[in-house]
Amino acid sequence: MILLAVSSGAPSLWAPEWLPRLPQRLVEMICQALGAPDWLVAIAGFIAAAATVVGVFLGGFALLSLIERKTLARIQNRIGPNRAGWFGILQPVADGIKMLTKEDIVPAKAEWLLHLAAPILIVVPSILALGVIPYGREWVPVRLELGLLFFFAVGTLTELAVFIAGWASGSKFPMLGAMRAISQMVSYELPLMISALGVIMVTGSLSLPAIVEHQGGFHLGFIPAWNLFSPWGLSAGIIFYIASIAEANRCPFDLPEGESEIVAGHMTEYSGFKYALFFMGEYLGLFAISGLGITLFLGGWQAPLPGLGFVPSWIWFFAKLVVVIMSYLWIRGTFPRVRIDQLMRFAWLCLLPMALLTLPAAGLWTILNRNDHNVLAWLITVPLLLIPWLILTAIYNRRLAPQTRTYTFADS
Amino acid sequence: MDQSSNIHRLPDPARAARWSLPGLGLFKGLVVTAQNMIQSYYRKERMTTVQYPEQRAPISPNFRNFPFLAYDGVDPVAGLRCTACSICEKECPPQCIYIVLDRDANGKSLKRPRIFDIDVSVCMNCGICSEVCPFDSIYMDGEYELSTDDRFDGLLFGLDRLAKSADYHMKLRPEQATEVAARRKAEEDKKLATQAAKEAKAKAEQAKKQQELPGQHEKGADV
Amino acid sequence: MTPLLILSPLILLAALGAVWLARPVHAALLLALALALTAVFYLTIGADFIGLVQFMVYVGAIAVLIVFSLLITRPGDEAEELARRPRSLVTGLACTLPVLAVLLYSVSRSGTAESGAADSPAFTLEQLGTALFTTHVPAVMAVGVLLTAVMIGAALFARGAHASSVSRYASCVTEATIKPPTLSDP
Amino acid sequence: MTPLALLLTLSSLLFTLGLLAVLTRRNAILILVGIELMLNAANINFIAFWRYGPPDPDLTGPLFVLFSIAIAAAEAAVGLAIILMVFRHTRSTDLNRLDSLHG
Repeated sequence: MILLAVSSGAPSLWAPEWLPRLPQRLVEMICQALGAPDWLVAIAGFIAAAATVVGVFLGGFALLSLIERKTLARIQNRIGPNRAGWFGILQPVADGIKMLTKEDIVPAKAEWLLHLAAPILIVVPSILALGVIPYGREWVPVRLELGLLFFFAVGTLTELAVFIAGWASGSKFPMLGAMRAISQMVSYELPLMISALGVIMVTGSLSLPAIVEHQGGFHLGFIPAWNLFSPWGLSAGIIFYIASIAEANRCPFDLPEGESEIVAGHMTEYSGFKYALFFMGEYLGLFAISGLGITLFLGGWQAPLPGLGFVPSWIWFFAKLVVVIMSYLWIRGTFPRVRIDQLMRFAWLCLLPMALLTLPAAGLWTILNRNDHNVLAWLITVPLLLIPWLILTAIYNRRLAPQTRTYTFADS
Repeated sequence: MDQSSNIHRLPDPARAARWSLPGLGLFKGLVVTAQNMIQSYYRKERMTTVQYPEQRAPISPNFRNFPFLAYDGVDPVAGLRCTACSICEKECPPQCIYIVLDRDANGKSLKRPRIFDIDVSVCMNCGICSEVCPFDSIYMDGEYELSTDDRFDGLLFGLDRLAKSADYHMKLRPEQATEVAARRKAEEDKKLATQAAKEAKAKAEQAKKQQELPGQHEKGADV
Repeated sequence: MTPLLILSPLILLAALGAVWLARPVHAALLLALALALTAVFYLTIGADFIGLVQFMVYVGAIAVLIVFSLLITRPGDEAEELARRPRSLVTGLACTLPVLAVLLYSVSRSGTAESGAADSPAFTLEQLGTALFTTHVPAVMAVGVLLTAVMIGAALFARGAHASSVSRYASCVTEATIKPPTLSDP
Repeated sequence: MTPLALLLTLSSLLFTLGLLAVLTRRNAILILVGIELMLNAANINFIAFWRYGPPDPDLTGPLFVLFSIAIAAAEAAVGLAIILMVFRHTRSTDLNRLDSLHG
């Protein structure tokens, strides 16, 4: 397979590519016109850039909360919210007003400081993580050399925040939910990170913009050179996708907040604005982890077909984001919640070994491709990943297959 | 041995799952939900919900809510079937029915209720009153929009709210109402027939007595 | 220097809380705070990679592990802990103050020997990786072996416990099993 | 006071606090907290000498911290696993109750 490096158009400087950075430029220009010192201009511009990202994703959060309800309703042959505004478009506003006007309850046995800190600690890492993702060719809020490491490092804070939420509420259901959440997050963080390691090995950098740029170009002129379209990348991408569902606490891995079992998990004792913060943190985390998945495996802002370079790159990113988020909704509408032992066994005995296998595959892929043994790379890595996967699924089908039902009285 | 044949057996899931293509079941589920989602936009019969205040789903004939009192004809007072016999009042488990018999000035029963109250905040929709009523008077209603902001008087239904015409019953639950109407008609006819027969008999006897003892006319007719 | 002056009292306060507070969960959370602040400090002086790794491992893994095992185990009696604190504090201080004195003495002697490298350049990831996999390969392999051994060891601990609890459960079940009543002919 | 001296003082104090925790706490998990504090103090020393000490082109300081963090993670995992095993036996994490030889 020959990598035909078809450049996806020269860096276009026309307006749409710069649109997301317009607020920053405007603020900087205004500050300069007012005669502010350079450091102030820089800070103001930075705040404007951060506000752009936060604004975009808060809008996305509001929209997603509506779209999720509409989509789930359609999947269940219902209509969904359609009363507030045209096609229910004002439903998020109504929800927000409802949330904000609710009484803020702190249980008598709660520790008020930690109880207050938990929702904030949930939201902050998600926003921090959103800051390092490259949304477009020109639109990278913070260019960090260690972007991926930063993403995972702040992501770990969520676990502690969930624990604080569960423990500080001073009640049983939050505690149980927090224990479930922590064990689930710790288990799924491992395959998540390890499947991302393969990308780092191939790219040779922890910088997210560099990872996206490395996925530019097309195989055979039309297959985009995304990491997903390689044996190790497909394997790692699937593992990353499953683990990211679990990290985002979404169905079918939404045990920490399983409504039918433990009320709302660690959020049980929260109400009003704090509950809304949890909700927001969860959705922002979903955006962040899908954005990272797109960056790592789906080529970030790269166009999916050659000749589409004239479309602003950030539109591609958000189109991919919409597709990934819709797939989450689809899965949520389809699958029932798994049991806790199934969840753990799946993480440690299936996802983790497969994630570890992607590392040698990615290494071999890099070495062989560097020496132009492209066909050999396919021939080696595909069986390397496929055979263990088939063995694992065979074992799983045997071990997890439902038992043949025996009837105590009827069969005797 | 024969018992096992009564059990409806599904295909053995263990054997089915053992060598299936990995992930095939998940894929099938995804296809089902995708079909649901797409078809819900163009196949109206899929949608089970209605836009409630504007549209209403037709209620089933078996739907039973709080009781009402049936009356014949057009006048809810004169046509009321209820005779204030108080059987329903006594049978009502939560004792939500309150009946006062109407009497004339002499204290003689008029065989109709002066007060018939049902406290629907107490009523539990069991339908026992309807089952025990010997006069085909009390039936379970189909009305469900009963919310009110007055939880005392607004939930205490008097005769004015309870009395509903037999036509309403026919509309609400045609099968039952037809049967009741037929039975009542038969009973009415029978009663009329008996009365006619009685009258004819009485007339005949009278004529006979008149022939025998012309002077005892008044006495014989009185019996 | 400024971040150091701001951060070091905070780190010390958090560490003091971790040592002092009677409620175990508070102590563990303050430990996490102290370690996170240390990570922030690493970030401010240019050791980005170390700071992020410190954050990820200490806050994301170790603090969570400690907190989680605090949840699983029964917390001790706080009142008892507080009651015996003066006595244990005297013993503890008697042992630690000499250590502190020695440390501070050696610091006062060595702290003056600074080579004035006020802005030593931050290392790149490539430098670190090269150093790690050329001169320090044996150490990397040793750590790898250690981590593997730890993983297997922890798994064995967990597995052993699981097996024993399962067998205990199974014995309970067999003791309590009710024999199905025999179907008698009518 | 130079940054190096300040950092060394900080790490000495942290080390002493960790030692104090190890000596005065009875809960085994909190003793582990003290050990983590001591390890962290040592790490601060390494970073301080790398940053403010003599030039260090081989990056020995950061590398040592990296290894130290890895070992701290391993130590915490094994330590907590042992503590949990002990807890399973004695229903307590109080180290003062671990003075009998029969489990």
